[in-house]
Amino acid sequence: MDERFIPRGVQRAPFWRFMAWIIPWFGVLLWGLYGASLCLYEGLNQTNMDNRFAFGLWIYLDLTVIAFGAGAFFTGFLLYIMKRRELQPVINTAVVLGLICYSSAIMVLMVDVGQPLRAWFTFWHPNTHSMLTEVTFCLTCYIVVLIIEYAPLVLKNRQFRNIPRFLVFEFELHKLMPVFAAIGAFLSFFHQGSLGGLYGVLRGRPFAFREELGIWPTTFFLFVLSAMAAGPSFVLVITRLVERLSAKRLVRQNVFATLGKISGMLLTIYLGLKSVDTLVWINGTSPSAGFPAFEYYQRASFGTWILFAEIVPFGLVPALMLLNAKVRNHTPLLVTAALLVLAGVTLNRFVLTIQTLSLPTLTFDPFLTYVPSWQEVATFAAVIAYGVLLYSISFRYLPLFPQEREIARIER
Amino acid sequence: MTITRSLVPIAGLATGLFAGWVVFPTVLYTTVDQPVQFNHAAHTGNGAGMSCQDCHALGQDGRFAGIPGIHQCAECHEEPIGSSENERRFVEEYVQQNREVPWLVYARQPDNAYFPHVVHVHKAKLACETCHGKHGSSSGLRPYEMNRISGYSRDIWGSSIAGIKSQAWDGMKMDDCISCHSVHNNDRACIDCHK
Amino acid sequence: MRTVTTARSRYGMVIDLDRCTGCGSCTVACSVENNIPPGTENVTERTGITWMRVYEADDGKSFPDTHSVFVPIMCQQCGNETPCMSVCPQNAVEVDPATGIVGQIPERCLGCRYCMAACPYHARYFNWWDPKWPAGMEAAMNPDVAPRMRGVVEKCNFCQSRLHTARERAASTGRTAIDPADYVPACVEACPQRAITFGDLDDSDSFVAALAAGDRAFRFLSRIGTEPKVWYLSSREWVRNLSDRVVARTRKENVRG
Amino acid sequence: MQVTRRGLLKFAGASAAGILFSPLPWKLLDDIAIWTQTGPWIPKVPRGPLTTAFSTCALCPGGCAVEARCAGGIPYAMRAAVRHTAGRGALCPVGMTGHHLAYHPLRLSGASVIRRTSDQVETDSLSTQEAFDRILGALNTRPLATGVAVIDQRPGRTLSGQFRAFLAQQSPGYYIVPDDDRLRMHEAFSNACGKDGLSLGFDIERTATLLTIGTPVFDGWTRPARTAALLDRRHDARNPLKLIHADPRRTRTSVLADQWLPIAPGSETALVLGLTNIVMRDHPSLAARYVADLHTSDRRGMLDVLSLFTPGIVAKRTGIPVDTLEKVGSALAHRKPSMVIAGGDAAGPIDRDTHQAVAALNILLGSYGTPGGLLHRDELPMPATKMAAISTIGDVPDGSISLLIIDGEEMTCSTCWESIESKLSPDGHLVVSTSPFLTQLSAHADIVLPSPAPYETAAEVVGDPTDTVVSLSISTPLLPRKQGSVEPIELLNHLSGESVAMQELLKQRIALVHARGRGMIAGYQDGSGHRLSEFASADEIWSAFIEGAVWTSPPLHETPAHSYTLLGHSPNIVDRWAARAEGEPNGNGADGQVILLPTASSDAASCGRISPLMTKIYQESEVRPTRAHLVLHPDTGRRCGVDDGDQAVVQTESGSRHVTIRFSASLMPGVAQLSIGPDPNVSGKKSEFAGSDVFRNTLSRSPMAGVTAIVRRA
Repeated sequence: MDERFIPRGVQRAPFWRFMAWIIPWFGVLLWGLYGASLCLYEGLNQTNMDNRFAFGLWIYLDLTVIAFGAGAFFTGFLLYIMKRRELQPVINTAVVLGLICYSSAIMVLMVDVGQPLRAWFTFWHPNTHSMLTEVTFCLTCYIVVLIIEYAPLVLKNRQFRNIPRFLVFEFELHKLMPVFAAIGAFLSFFHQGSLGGLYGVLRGRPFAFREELGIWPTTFFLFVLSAMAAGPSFVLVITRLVERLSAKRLVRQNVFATLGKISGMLLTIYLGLKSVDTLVWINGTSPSAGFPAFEYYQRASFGTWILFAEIVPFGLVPALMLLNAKVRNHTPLLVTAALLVLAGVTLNRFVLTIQTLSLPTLTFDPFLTYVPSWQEVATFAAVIAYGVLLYSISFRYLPLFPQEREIARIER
Repeated sequence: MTITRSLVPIAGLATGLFAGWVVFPTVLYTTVDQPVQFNHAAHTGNGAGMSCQDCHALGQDGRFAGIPGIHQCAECHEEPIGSSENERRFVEEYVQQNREVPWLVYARQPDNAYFPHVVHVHKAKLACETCHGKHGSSSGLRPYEMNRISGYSRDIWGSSIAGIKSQAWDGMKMDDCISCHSVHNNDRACIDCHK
Repeated sequence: MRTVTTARSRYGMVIDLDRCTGCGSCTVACSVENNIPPGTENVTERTGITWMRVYEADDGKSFPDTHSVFVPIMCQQCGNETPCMSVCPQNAVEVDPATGIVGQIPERCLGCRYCMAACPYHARYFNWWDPKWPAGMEAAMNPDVAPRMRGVVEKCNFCQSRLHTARERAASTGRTAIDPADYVPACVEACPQRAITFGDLDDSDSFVAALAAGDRAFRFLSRIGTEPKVWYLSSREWVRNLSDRVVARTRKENVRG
Repeated sequence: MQVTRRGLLKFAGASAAGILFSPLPWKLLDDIAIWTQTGPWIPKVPRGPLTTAFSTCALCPGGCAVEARCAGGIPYAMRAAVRHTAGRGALCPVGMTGHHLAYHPLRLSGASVIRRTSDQVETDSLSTQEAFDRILGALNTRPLATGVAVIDQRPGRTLSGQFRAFLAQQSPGYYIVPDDDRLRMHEAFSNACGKDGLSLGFDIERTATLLTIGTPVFDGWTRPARTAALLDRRHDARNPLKLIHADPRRTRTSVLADQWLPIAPGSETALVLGLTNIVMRDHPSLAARYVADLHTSDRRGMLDVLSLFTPGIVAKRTGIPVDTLEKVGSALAHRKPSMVIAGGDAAGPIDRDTHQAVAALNILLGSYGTPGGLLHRDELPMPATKMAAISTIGDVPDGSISLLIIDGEEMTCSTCWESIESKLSPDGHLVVSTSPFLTQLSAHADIVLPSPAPYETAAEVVGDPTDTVVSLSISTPLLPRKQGSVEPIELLNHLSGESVAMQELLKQRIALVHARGRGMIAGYQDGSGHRLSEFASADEIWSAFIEGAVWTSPPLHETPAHSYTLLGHSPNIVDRWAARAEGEPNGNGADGQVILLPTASSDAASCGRISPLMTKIYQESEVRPTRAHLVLHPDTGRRCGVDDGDQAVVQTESGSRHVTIRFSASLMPGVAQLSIGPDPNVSGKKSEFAGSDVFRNTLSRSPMAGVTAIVRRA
């Protein structure tokens, strides 16, 4: 039915199966859009956020998806700038994932702010001291870069390729790709860092506050590193997931191994720095602000296990696994390790966004908990549905995996 | 043929420019007539010889009284002065019924803007005309132009849709306040002018 | 050419916790003065707007040995590294150089709530709902203060409208400086126990400066280094120890503010 | 020329570019941003000349002087008139928002008939004349041997006198006042002194040792100015005040007192008698002076019963250690002047026997008639003659009322509908309420005649009944009176066929005050005092009153009686007192059982309607508890199987209520505190009048005794 749009030489599921896959996700998207529109129309009273939990599920989601989306800039950086040609087979999928992650983060942010119609004030009256200004500027620029990076991919669609002008345009864009990759890497580097800085600068929240290195708090660098470690893992996990779902080999094993190796190396560096940072914070930063660090971990569900989990099972273990060549060549173990990396980053973002806000500051403050409302969850679900839909459509109609045809030919 | 082809984008451009520069301003503003006509010139200068402060006074505590209440008009206009229809209607509908006239104030800033007349008149020694132009010598009240979206009077934005200021008093946006304050005041803060 | 330089002051407040009875007059007077609308039906202490809020704090002991104190908390008007100001992406928060007042500009605010996460005193409040008064009650709104819209953050600004009024009064009498008696925030005026003192901390003759320099004075979370301009007084040591967490305290469970 | 797709695209692209080079998108962006600031859904502030006006707050009898700031003649903020003698620059949060009540969403817009379904109260409007005629019809055609009654929520006003004069002409006519602690205290003292019609005030400003038995002195019990004076007295260099508060409940007064005696629920009589015992034992001179020398007629009986209240027994009963009791007793005996005050809580009065014991202890301590103790108040003259006797609802025979008028909003929760219901005639009755709003009592009426809201009419303020100084002032109207409101005097005129104006009656009373010549008139702005003789006529005083002046009269120096009956004349009081030596079972939380204690702020917010803005302290912060929160000790809560923040049901023999659990380790184990005050959260909703009364029929007991309740998770 839609064969004429499907890239040549690849097998795709019959149209009805594709629809059966798409429609439920589309339903989730609609439900989520309803929830989000309630928040826009009725106001943020539709959420369970409050004056103490000013940030909730959405900010947590933003920080996490943007960390995952780091695969896009980092793969581009490695491929175009560091000339790691072996990553060529996943660059397209990385770009799509990046676009999904970043665009959904921006969409959620638009629901999250109280006055979206005034959001452009940040560009008009920017406060250059604010990490959020940095994030906003970089995000906006980077989403443009991602669209530019995504455009040639769209133009590679079978039907578009019939238009000669598009072909020329795509070719020209391709020549420029290293430039965009460089810009993207630069922007991403900054906003990944600024997202970390977002909490690291909170002097009033000693749980999150960190000493400055240069003009940035240490979390700036830790976020960049952890995002760079998570990005390849995310690309790996998603590619593997798509392989399983479509029952096809899409890239060669060595690509997975490379992604795993990069992830593992960066995670190791990250862990080292994170440990140093944690020790400095426990023994210096926090007590000097009047907060004995052990107090943070005396609260109900937030014991020291959370710090331990972040560093050992979700840090050290996958790092060691990924540094081992045997593990990297054993797909199930490799995927497990990548999932652990992602879990670690997820946990890290959770700790920084949610735990920071639930911990009391004033001595007579209570410890607070927060459960998102269905509208928040729906918006969250909409983002996932949007991602699945965009990826599914891209996968079906665009040549995401250059190696796919080759592998299919060999296997046949 | 090529000429007609290249005409298409030019026509498009022209349409766009026309829509933006001519249609848009007319659609954006709606005009409302004042409830009654008022002749400033007849009251001031060579007319009745009154000054601005006679009607638009500053109170004891420095608060600007704004537009005078109907009781103040009634001091002279208990009975119609002259025979104009407007005057008769004014006296019958407002003065004699002791009803305030719902004037549409050209210079009215929104609730969140704070403008202390006394500070500008007493401390900065500004004349009324600096901000209000020749309103005091006008012989009638022009229709009030209201922005359909923001609800502001057009006088706040200024007569030019492009926001180009032709006179000091043409347009009183925040930027206009700032341009003067940045010259005369070292310590500026939003809360100086916002309430 | 700059012709006018406003006389600089550093407004501050001193609250005597030994006199506060937790009656809530300050909270209500503040809401009346600043056109804070009544809470909606399902509002809670976590979603409401109370620029001035009275907490009950205790010494952590259990019945019958508990000692409690009422602590009114509003924007502490941080003077150094003002946490909320530095994080606002679009300059909707500023520290007035002439008065030291930390101002929040609702018209500029986009409602990202980053400042609320940044404020350790929880003194910032978000408009979760549209501002709404019961029918007819708009007539009882303060004409000197503009109501805020849904989706923005607001907080105490030491009753800036009263500062405006005081400046007008000064200008009308030809004075350059305002009369301290003309500028008194609503909570200070409303406190039946006269527990709150307000004035210029830089004016060494002011009562507030003398109180802030006294032995009974302390500030909350002073070690964070934000230099708040709101001081608290108590002659009870355990109350003064509430200032910082590092003063070791055994916390009993579920202490509510 | 042919229209092609490409041509159209080009045209559209070019016009888009053209628009970009015009102000349209940019100004639109700007205007939309401004629209978010000035949209029509954001209320506009009022405009108009700014003025100030002086008046008196009439929300409670405290009579604080207020200065209203007005815009265009309409008040927008209230503050205390600083230099005024009444108020002295202090206002409570309720008074600060008194001008909001006129806009209360539950305000009645005209005479209404009330329809009650199982869980709902609805109103149908009818004309004032119709309402008058129906009430007059009920008066004229009432069944034989049934009477007319007026429940006066705020006795002592000129209007109260008119009610009493009207009732005196009916047979029978019952004039009913709330059966509160003031009344019971006066009864107890009258019993002990053998004198009737006593009116006493508490001279707390000069007391050195003040023992309060559940009296919420820091919780709206009196004018804020007097509370401030109490705090000042703490720092008095010469004879500082020591405030000891006995109450099983943790309230603001418990927190702020110098010493909190957390007595077991229901043990207040034991505490008072135990302290009496200690005072008599350790200070025989006191005992001799007041009990022997002054020919106390019942010395023997008193001593016998006191022997049952040894410190050991009392310590066991109250849960207060023996040495603490001894110290309190010693402080009362030595740190003079000392005084014991009981009750005064909005949650209901303390029982009569306890008041008798408190009166005895006060007499023993020499507090009665001494500065710093209980002083005789001057009395306000009443212009009416031949008035019906003052009674309480308990004095009225069952089934004897066929027309009942409930005047005003309830100030305390001491009169509950259950106690009234049985007094209504089974052969038909009509209940009329005159309140601007539907409140707990008026919601039970058949017809409501909404009286004007505060500041809409010249209302009389008779002054704080706990004060030794008597005062009279007028709450000057600041707002236009709402169409459809009816002054109670208009109803009275219609029923009695007279036509007296309230203003004239007020002036008559002022003339009587003027004629007596006692007291001072304090000016409205500076509080400057003027002797009554400086005023030529009542009219002149009236004009001063309208500008916010107040008449005050100091306490009378009457010599105390020579002989007392410490046991009063109440039969079998000795037996009843003796029974109090034994403890009642305490709720220990097992099986979810607790002793439920009612709490309420005693100010005008206790039972009536409050400004919608009061959500700030009832709902948006934790300054005052609402009816929605049940507070208990964590141990108690856990034994009941509930945790902090849980939704739970609290059930007593008279009803149940859904609550949110709040833990507080500062509460006495085994008890649970529940507010009976307003809950803006349910204000005006079905649930407000429906089955909410877990304290029904139990408020006649002391609020400190509490009721047994079961708490379980919802």
